[in-house]
Amino acid sequence: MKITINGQPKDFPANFEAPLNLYDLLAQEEVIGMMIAVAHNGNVIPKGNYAQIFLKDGDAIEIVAPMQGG
Amino acid sequence: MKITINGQPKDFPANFEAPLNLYDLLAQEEVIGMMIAVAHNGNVIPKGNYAQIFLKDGDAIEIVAPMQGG
Amino acid sequence: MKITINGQPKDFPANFEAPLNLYDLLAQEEVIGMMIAVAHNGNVIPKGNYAQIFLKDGDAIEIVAPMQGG
Amino acid sequence: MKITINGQPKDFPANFEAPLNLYDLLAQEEVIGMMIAVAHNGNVIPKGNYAQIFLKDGDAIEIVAPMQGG
Amino acid sequence: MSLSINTTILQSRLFLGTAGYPSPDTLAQAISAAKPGLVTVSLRRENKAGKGQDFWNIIKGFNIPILPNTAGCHSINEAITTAEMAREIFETDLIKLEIIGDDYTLQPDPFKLVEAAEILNAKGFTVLPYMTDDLVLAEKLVDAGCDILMPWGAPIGSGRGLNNPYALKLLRDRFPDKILVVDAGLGAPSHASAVMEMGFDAVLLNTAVAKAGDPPIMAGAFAKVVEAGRAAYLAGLIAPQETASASTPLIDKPIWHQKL
Amino acid sequence: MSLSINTTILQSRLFLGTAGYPSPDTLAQAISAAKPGLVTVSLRRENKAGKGQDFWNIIKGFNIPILPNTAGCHSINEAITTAEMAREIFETDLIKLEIIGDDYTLQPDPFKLVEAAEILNAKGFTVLPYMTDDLVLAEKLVDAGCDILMPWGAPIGSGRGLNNPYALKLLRDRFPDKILVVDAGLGAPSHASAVMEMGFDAVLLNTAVAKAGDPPIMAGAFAKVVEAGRAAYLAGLIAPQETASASTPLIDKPIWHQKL
Amino acid sequence: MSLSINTTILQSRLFLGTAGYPSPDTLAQAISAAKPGLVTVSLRRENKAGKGQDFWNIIKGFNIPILPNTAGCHSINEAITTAEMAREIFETDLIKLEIIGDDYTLQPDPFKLVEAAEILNAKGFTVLPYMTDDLVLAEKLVDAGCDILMPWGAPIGSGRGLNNPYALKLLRDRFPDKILVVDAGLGAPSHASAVMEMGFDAVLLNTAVAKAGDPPIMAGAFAKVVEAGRAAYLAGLIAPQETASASTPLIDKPIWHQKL
Amino acid sequence: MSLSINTTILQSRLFLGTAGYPSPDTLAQAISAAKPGLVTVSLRRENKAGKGQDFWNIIKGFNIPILPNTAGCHSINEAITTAEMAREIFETDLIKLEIIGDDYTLQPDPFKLVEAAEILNAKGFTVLPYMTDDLVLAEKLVDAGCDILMPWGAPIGSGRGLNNPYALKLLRDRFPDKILVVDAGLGAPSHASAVMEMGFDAVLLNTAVAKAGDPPIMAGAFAKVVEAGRAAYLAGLIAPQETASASTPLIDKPIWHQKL
Repeated sequence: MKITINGQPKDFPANFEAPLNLYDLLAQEEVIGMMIAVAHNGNVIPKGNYAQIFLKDGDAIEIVAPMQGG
Repeated sequence: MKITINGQPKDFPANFEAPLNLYDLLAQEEVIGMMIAVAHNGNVIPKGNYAQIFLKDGDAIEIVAPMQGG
Repeated sequence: MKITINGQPKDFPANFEAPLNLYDLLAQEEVIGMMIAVAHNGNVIPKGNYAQIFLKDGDAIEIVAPMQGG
Repeated sequence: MKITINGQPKDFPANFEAPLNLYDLLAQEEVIGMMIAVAHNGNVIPKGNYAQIFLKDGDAIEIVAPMQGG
Repeated sequence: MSLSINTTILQSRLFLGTAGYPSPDTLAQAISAAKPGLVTVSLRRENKAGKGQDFWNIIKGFNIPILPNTAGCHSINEAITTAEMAREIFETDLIKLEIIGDDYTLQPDPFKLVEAAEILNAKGFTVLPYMTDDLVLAEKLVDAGCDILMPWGAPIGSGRGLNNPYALKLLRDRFPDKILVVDAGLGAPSHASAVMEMGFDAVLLNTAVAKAGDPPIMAGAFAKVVEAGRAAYLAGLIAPQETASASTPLIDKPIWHQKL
Repeated sequence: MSLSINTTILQSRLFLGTAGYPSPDTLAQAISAAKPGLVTVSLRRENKAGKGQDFWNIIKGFNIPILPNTAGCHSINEAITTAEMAREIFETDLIKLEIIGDDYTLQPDPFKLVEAAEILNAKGFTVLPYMTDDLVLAEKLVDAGCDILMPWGAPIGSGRGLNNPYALKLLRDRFPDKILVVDAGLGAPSHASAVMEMGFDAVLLNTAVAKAGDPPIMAGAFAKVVEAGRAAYLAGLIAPQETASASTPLIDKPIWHQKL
Repeated sequence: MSLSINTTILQSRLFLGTAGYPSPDTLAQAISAAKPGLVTVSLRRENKAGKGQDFWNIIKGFNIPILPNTAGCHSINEAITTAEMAREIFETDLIKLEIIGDDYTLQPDPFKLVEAAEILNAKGFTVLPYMTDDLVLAEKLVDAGCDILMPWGAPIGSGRGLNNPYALKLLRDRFPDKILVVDAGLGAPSHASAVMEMGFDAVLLNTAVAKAGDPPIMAGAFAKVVEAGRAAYLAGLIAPQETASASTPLIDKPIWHQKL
Repeated sequence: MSLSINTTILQSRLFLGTAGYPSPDTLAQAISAAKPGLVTVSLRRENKAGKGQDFWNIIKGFNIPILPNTAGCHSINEAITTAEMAREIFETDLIKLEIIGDDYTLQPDPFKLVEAAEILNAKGFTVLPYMTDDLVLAEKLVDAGCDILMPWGAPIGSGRGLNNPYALKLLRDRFPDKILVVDAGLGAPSHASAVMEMGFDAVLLNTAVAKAGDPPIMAGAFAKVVEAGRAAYLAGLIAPQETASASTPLIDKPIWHQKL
């Protein structure tokens, strides 16, 4: 299935026994443990809830971190 | 019947053969011929149409004229 | 003899054996030991030299002290 | 004899019967009739007096005219 | 070149208010002296006493295009009804849209201004909004159909001049094709000249003339500077320099100048 | 009322410099447009080529009183000799006394100015000193016999306007009976108007016109604002307020105004 | 007395931006020198490279309350989503609401600002709107639930100081009980001091420090003047006078003073 | 780096006057708070009542270098005698040379100033002339042997700030190696900061502190801004821009920013 991460579409094998959850995706993206916030299809997902969000084809994920600002 | 003219309520004999029209009222008010504009219940009435507007109890008439302005 | 002190004329007995010197006058004025500067007929007299200045009739003495200033 | 005109030294034949006067010099310089003022050794010479000023070796003549100014 | 609104050519880039003059005569003399491009007027209730008629008799004689205002309006509806009554009475599409947003500064309400402007433009008015100097507001008013904008110089009647020349310059730069008029707050001819030197199309004022020691003379003075300020803008002003540069050339100086 | 110097009535309160114009024609057109009260001129060396004559032929035709200057002088003697040559050639007692105290700002030298003014006044000149805005200097020049003072607005040719309005206002207050002229530094008509609004008697400028995009039009613009600024001063300007005050009265407002 | 937002006591009335420093070290030194009451930060996309983490490691060490901004947002939705992401990541309700209304001046959009502020206040944010100096806008933002207002001094990064001190004074007078912060446009410590002398509660700046020749020293300088300007406001400034008044008294002067 | 005069290192670039405080205690607290580099004092007639002694007992305890002034002097002789008395009493060569040229503005007399400075320098004084902002005057005072110049910001006690920043900037540019101090006319810390940001070496004030609501707090505030303004000057201020430039970078913005 296709999931767009920060604007880049990416392919993931669909696995119907163990559907991909957001936590696993972030783990694959190697951003777990970072100071980040994540939006799933435009909804902000609290840190604790990543594992409860199951992803499906066409989902869009945004991962953001702090940046300098004025 | 009661008609409010520039905020002042005024009594007029109701005459069912010849109902009062706006022109006659303005005539009674002695403002015909003046540089004025008239609103009937908040609607601006073109100069030419005064006679076509028949008044009923509770109507509100505003008569305005030019004034100094900045 | 007349000596003017800060604009006020003052009379002093002339004593020809022991003519009045500036130090004695300042002592009589009770300003010795104060933080002051003294002018004798418009000339500034160094602290140490008061006793060497002998006064004569008509002399003018100015005694000044610090004052607030901007 | 040498006469300096507006800073430029110039030679004139000395003629002892008819010594050179300022008017003749200005005439030779072709400025007569112009809107000018003339200084002879730093002294301003009124228009009317040019012929009365006799020149001698080493004299300095300044001839000025109007110019744009602010 | 004269300024035109719609197809009407205006005889001057000074627009003059008619309020607050010591007497009707003084008002008349001030108008005569100013020969304004527009005169602003307002509306009042009328009765047989005909108070408003005397005023109108003064104004109409001048044959100058009328700019009715919506002064004193706090709501969009007030402003619209006033505008419609004004159009009916003065037979003009021009309306100076004024919606008070604050009673102490009499500053325009940017929010109601945009809504009212949209409605009035839709009703076929030529809207001259009295506005703040806010660029985004200006863009919204243009989007709402306004071809003329009237930012303030300072609060009405304050005579302070230009509180924010930077903002006004910016409006001129960003709306080269709109008619820009500085309305309100000017106190002295030098203020009006500065506005015109920036390239504004016109100036609207009232108090600076009406409350002057001698209104007619002041009116004439403003008329002159508005014209002169416009001419200066078109002629091209010199740019200010940090340092001096001699005007009188230093050539062919006589000898005594070398004696230094 | 016109300004007079000695017994000469001046046709304008704008005095115009003749230097730095793109061409003699432009200069002539600028003078025609400005109709100045005085035109300033300077002196150069002359020879049979007659360079100075062509310039003079332009100026003399206008029949405007001439104000010769001592531009470029650094010493008292230079200034005095220049003044005497100027009096001889132009047959006028008027002299704009200019003694440079600094070559970068071309600012007047207050010290030499006073000495030179004393000497020239004693020689019967009518001295118009180009000065800074220093009050004590002004008093000394008046003591030296000057009835006319010409403080700067800003350095010559800078076009900056008024660097120190406070000092200029003070001069006006303290010398109500002297002729005060702001000379140099002005760049825009609004600057000239501001000067006249303060009650100054006249304005002298050159670069703001000569270096404008279109000098004749700019000359006309300055002439207008100087007149208007003077009129405004006499008419009485309104005083600036911190707060607003409605121009349009809020009486007899129609009903929709009560719908708040 | 220190400034508090909600229940947090701020260690300074200077709020400092973290953008545009020559290096991370300089940023860290500037924060150390300024000891700001708040530091502003923004959001970027993150990936395994962890670019954002390095920046965060600098900031978090200082233990200073974070003020996330919505810089770069043009729409209400962008601003809201950004605010929610910021709240999630920084665990703070504070949000500097910034909605660009014009790409050249980066000026805030007054219209979107009000709508967005309403929504964010409803969602429990403490909204610090970056706004123009418009009084009516201020009233609407207060009505929308804002207890803190951040009017600009001048366009972001311009370093111009205060384009319209009159409007800022007015905001202070009209909102005595709100927290007012001047945000953007300041270039020099004297600007910041002037803001505090007017009675503003704090100053937010970034470019004036980040782009200074020596950012840490400049940061310290701004911190000092903000404190001093506040103290001066509380101590009570003297009122400017038109005329002079001697500081040194003229009593008991020695005789040579009478020799006049 | 600290400022030194002759070989004395001053602890601050703020010089403080001692006149016009509500009470001797307040004066003492103000000095404690300001820790000024110099304190200015004057002279009065003394008698056995010892009025001057009490004042002196307050001052001497602080061990701060004394700057005696010649306040109230109208003539060169007065100034010289006062200076000599001051040197005798305070055992310092420093003298603030003040010769009044006008009783209303208390402005310095440029002419007497130069003469008196020459004489006092010849007598071995270190002369700190209180002067106008005139460049030519400054050159003459330097020629007269002054290494320190103290131009005014505005008339004494007026609290107006800087009447002519252009002239002050020019003095700084033209005398990079002299000690330049702005003396008189400052009213607010922002004024003092602006002076220091221009690169002046120090600030002298009195009324702005003495007549403040709370003089000691105001004294501390001025001390801080003078330090900060100096630091900012050395750190290098950003240059003001006409337009805006984003502080927050617009890179890697999340998707909702593309939803435009």
